[in-house]
Amino acid sequence: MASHLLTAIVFVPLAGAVACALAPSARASRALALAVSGVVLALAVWLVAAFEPGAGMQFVERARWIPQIGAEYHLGVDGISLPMLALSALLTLLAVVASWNVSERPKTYFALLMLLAVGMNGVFVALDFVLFYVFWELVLVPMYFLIAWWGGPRRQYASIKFFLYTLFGSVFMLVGIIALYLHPAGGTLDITALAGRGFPAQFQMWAFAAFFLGFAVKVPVFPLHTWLPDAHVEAPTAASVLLAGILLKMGTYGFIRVTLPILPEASRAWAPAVAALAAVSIVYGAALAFAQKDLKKLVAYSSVSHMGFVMLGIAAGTAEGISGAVAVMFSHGVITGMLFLLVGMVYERTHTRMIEDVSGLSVQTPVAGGLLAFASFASLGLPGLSGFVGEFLSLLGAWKSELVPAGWVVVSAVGVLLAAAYMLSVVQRVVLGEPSKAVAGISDLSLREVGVLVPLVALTLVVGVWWDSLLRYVAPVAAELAKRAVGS
Amino acid sequence: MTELAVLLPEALVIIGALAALFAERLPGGDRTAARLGSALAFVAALSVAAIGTASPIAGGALAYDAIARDARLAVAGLTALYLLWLSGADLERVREMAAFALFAALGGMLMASAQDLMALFIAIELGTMPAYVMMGYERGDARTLEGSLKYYLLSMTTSLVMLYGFSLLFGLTGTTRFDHAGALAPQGLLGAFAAVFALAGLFAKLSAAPFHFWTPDAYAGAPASAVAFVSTAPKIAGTAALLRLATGVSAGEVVPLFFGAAALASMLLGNLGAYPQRDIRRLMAYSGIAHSGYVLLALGAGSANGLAYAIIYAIPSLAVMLVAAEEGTAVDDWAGLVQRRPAVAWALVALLLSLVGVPPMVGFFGKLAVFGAALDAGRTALVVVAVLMSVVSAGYYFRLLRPAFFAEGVLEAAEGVQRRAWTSGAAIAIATALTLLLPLGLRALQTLSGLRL
Amino acid sequence: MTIGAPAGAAQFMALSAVLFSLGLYGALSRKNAVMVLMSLELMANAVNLNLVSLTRFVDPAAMTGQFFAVFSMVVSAAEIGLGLALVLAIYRQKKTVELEAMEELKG
Amino acid sequence: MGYVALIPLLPALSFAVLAPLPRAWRNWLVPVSVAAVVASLGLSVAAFAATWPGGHEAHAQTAFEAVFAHIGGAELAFRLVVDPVSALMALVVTLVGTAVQVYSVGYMHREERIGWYFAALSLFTAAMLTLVLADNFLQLYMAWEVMGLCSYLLIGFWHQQPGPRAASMKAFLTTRVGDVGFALGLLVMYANVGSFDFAAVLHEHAWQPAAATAVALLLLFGAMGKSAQLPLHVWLPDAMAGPTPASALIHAATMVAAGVYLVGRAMPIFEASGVALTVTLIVGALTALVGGLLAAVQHDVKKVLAYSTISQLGYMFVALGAGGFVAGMYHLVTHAFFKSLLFLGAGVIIHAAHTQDMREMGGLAKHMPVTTAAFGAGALALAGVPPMAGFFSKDEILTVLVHEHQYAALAIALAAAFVTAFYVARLFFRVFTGPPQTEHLKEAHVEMLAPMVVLAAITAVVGFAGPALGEFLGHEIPWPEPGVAALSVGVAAAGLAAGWWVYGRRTVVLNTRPLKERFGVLYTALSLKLYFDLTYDNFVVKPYARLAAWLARFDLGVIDGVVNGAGRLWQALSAAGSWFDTRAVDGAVNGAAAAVVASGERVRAIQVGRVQAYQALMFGAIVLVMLLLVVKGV
Repeated sequence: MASHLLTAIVFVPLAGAVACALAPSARASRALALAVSGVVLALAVWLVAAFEPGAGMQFVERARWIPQIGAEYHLGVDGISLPMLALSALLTLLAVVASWNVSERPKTYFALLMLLAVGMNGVFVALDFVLFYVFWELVLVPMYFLIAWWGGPRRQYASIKFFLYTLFGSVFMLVGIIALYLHPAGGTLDITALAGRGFPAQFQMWAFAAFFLGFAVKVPVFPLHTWLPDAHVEAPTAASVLLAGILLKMGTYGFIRVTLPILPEASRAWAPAVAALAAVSIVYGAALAFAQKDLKKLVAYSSVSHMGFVMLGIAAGTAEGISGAVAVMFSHGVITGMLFLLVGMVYERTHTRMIEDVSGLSVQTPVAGGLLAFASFASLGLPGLSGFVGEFLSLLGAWKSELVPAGWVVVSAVGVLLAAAYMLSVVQRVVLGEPSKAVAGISDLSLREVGVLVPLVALTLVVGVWWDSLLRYVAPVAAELAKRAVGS
Repeated sequence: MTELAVLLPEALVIIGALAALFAERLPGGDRTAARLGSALAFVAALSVAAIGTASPIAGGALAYDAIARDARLAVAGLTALYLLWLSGADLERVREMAAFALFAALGGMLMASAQDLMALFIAIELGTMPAYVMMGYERGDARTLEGSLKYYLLSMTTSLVMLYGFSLLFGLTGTTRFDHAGALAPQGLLGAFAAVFALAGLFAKLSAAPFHFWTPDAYAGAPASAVAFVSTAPKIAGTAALLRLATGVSAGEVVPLFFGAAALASMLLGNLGAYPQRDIRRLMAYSGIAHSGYVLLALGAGSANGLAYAIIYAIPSLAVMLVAAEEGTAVDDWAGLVQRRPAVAWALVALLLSLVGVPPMVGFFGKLAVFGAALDAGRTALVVVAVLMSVVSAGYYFRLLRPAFFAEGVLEAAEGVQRRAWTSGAAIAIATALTLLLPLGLRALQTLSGLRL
Repeated sequence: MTIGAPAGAAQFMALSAVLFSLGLYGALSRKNAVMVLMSLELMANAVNLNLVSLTRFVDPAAMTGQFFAVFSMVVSAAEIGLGLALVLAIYRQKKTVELEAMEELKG
Repeated sequence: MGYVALIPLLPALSFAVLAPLPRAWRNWLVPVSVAAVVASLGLSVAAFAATWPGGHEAHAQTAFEAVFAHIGGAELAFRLVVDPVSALMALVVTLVGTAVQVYSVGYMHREERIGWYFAALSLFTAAMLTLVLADNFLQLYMAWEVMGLCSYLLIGFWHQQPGPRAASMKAFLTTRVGDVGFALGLLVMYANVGSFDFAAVLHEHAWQPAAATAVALLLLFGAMGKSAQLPLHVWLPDAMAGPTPASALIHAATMVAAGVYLVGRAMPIFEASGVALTVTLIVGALTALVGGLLAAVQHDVKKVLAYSTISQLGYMFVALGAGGFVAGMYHLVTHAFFKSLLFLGAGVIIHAAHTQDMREMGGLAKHMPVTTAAFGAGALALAGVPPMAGFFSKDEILTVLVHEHQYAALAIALAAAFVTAFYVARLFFRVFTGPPQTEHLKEAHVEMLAPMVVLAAITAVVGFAGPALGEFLGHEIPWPEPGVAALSVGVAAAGLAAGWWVYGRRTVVLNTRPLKERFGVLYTALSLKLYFDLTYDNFVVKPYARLAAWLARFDLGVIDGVVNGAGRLWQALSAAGSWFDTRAVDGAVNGAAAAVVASGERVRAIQVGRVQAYQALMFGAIVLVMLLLVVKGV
């Protein structure tokens, strides 16, 4: 079993999707989804327990697939994919629980969630480019339907925009993949084997541009980010959680898994530009978050800002920077997940997401208010909570790196201040104060809802205090990447 | 006689066609005729697979290599699928439709193996003439007749241009055989002209721009049930023929230049033209133009991957048109499809995604093959256009999904739901299964070998 | 070229080209569908001329061109028949065979 | 020394216990918080006693160590280390913390959310103790930020009112401006040294002047935010919107002094830079004077104290800037005691008078003798009158300035001292003397008085411990030199006298306007009678008031305005950005989509529906290809 653990983690949800779709009743479908995501999380925990930090690619599975083009069924995890896989398993389970009361087409809904899980888990373990791409695109369809069917008023626009944007990026990634494969120095679709092949610099530059388009749309990096706020605002809560928590990370994961090791020279050459975009994303996202009137849109723009820190760490290419990037990926998934869940829970009660309509949560609903404040402070990077870990390390790595101009690091550091500005304005206007009309009379969180949030709160605290709980997996790989690929 | 054993599939198809045409008193009538044809076409497809590759026959006029094998398999298989659907369709004169489809299939299968100008010409005409009839199937409808006449006139014109090209090729090279690369490569400017004429005719068969004008009008006039067949199986055969002929006439700069220009024009005109369409037939016509552009992209790079792409794209295309034949040809006719026929609606998702080229659907592997071939030939700019246009295509394909899934305020018109024959569901299901499962069996497609290791 | 001298391949090809172009012109300019069909027939005959005449110059023994021309003629006849049937059907519907009356499908 | 780990841990546990509980339980468990801080105090005393004998010669002892991260070859650890400075700071923090918590039991007992208040105080105490016991800059920074959170929570304790809500946000954001500098300082430090540990950064690394200047200035910037130094001081007066005891602990005694502590700890870097020291001196001197001037025109009791705190912190920076680390620390310690005392006294006063405006107060002395005495002790200490602690530490700072020949700074410091004495007198006389304006004045409860008395006693005696403390910290603190002492006392006395002349001399506050309206002629006579007052008013008070008011306006209009204006500008920019995002960035994409649709319509236009047009187009295309072939020449 252990040797097929990854296959199980990826494909158990597929069976779950079929089962959910064919379940005799909505309740059965829901229970199945819960059971399946529970099993996947258990498997993921098993994986984490059995994982040996610093021992490279593990649980590798290989089989022939399409020999004509050399595509293989090739899975494996290392210290960078492991946390993301675990996070994906956790957030999927929480998404199922958070969607407990879905009344419209529940069977389809849970089937789509499970299908989404297949793609998300698959992306983080695929080591063959074709397989990677398959999982990458597989994510689009269920997410499209989740937004387009269970979303807000402008869901049609938002969902198709999401689909087309990401498709736009990914087709360029496909071109990049084919180019690597066709190049004399390449000739394989094995992602790990392509590392350090020494592609000519000129070729790397072009290939990097293709991959950059693919990944940057997903991240999203300014100015390719405009699909994100629309998608988030319209998406149902669970979809927002998974979108922000996992889907965005696929982009940055791609940079770490693909461009850094395979196109090191281009990564170096493009680093100043990437860092500049990262810094602009940070400040720009923060600025726009500050200007938002819709709570969900604010969180969405804050994601643009936070993902900028990931890009900054990746551009730095230092051990600290890459570790920081992965740490932000993880903690942003946890914290933003929390924020979206809370916004959703508040929305269910008040039927508004407008900041001006909601205030005094801490008076009316102390648990919800307190948790929202907690998540806000985690998001603005308060030390002791996980948000700080990655952002600090990213900045540290970027400053240390010779590739990133110091000015961009300073700009990014200012982003930390701006994050405080928009998050505190949320706390000030929504959590604090006298309860507004919409808030008056609403009930506090139920036990189920608290149960959804508690694991995330716990992770935020544990990672924030004991950084190594996350970094012991990440740091060895990051150091290796920094040394071998970027040479700094 | 043993040599002629490779023609067993064609023989089966002829039997089916004749049976449908003449056996008016078959028990079960038209339906039985279509089912018999379907079964025979299916057996034909199986026998193509069983026979595999063989040496050329008829003095070298007909080749039975991998190209022929894959194309014939696909044509026969698609015809079987189409006839299966037809056998349960709520249409009149199904028997005649079945017969014409089988004749067209026969022409297509011969086209796929023809490597002689004469054989090719006859095969093309054998494939095209039944198509005229099918497209003019609704004899009482002025629009159908108009579309059909346009199809006929434009097709004739291009056929004659092609034939004129053939005659020049023959005159310049002294042979009609194109059984190896450059076998029919004429010299000089006149030779280049001849090649252009000859290829233009085949471009028109594929409805590649700028010879695509007949397509939207003819499709929009014809019944969707006819378009379903005419827009798919013959194109596979046309691709195979074009592949052979292009190899045969590979005269200097002509092929890459002409193919590149046509591919570019097709991708742009097809994808952009499809965007504003509200009639599914017309939309699929433009989408077909676009896909022909991708096919030409690969063929122009000298890769057989174009054939694989043509096959891969024909499957979902056929199924989508079958849905249109059942549910209506206006985009809005599909409103509320997910309530009426959820399985069909979800099948459409897979089919349309395959057309977009999203994995894990087979369409993705088709795009992979085409882009790979073109990149390998250094046609990066064309690939970038292709890639951009495939994103555009997602836009209009999703427009088809939108009413099917998200139509607001559609009543659950339970009483209006027709009982469909099991065959209609089965045909769509098989097509969907193929788009989903074909990736697992891709290694069977030998033509998909342009991506070399 | 002197009058009375046996014609060469080029002359035949030129004649064929002229015929083809005339047919093409007709097909492009005639308003009447029947006239267009006749023009197409002219184009077909240009092809046949080519085939038959060029055989003499490239491979007189094999008579490939003649065969080809026979096939071509048969097929053309069938096609024109089909075309006339279509035009007839249209005439029954619209009481006209002017091509201008057939511009309903577009876009 | 393992028990040292308990010093921050106990308050932290108290927070961990209180915070997640429902409100009723939390309120019921308030004693847990008090008990925790008392226990921490006991342990701090023990730690202090254990460190005392060896003094500065004793090695720093690591009481607790936990490595929490390995990055790029460096280990990041959480360590609690006891050396004389940290032992002293821990003692001060727990002492003031205990006093404030005991006081708060009385002060806050009517509050519905008293449990939350104590939880926040506990977290703050834990963070501050973690900060002073840290042996590396990263841990210090992290604790520093957590303190900022607590400060935010406590300022905004009455968050239903808009004032505290706005003030809390302003405080957090303004200090975070400084924190960005601090964080950048850490980045530069790590890039140069590869570690955050005090030992490595301060002692083992040979600093290049340029790098040292960069790090030192960035750290100083952080310290300026936290310690409310010009121009980042604007948040502190607003922070007075929080509960008074919290102000006493956080915004007077401990947190705001963390900046001083940081600069003190990082002294070797500042010394390696040189420039940074000068900057520190300038910042401190300006703040000391401006803070004092502003304090003198405030009417709100707490704001007077807030500006006073700003000014006194400026003093400490002056000491540090002159290289007098121990003098700075000494003033930090004494200031912690007497300023928290003053705040606690202010709390009692506010409770009694039901107002914070000193114009509406008066005559409290008669009814509240204990408070008056304790407050008086604090006031004298602040004014720098011997034998109160403030005199000794201020004198030490002046001595350092004399020794370092910083005469300009000395002059400013003396001017500030004069102003300080003046506003102290103004405050005291306005509040405690004159006619009572409030009825039912009565003395506070014992749990409020006791901490004040204890703090007053410490204020009275701790000054005499100076030399011993100097010995302990490793730098001599001499007894006051007669010359400097005389100067300092003289200035203080002058200030007090001036204050008394203006505010204390009169026993009746005259409201002249009704008189002026009714008896116009008589008014002139009265005004003639008040000729001296008018003279002083016109030639001393008013110009001074105008100057101070102008400064206040400057502060509000320019510096605060810059901050607020930056906020507004930011808001405007954000809105513009939002527009830009929808129109331009998104618009480009939507534009592309529109272009697709438009081109689609173009393509449709080609499809005219006429067969012969199609044929013409096709042949046109063929002819084009033929022409191309001709041109290219096959």
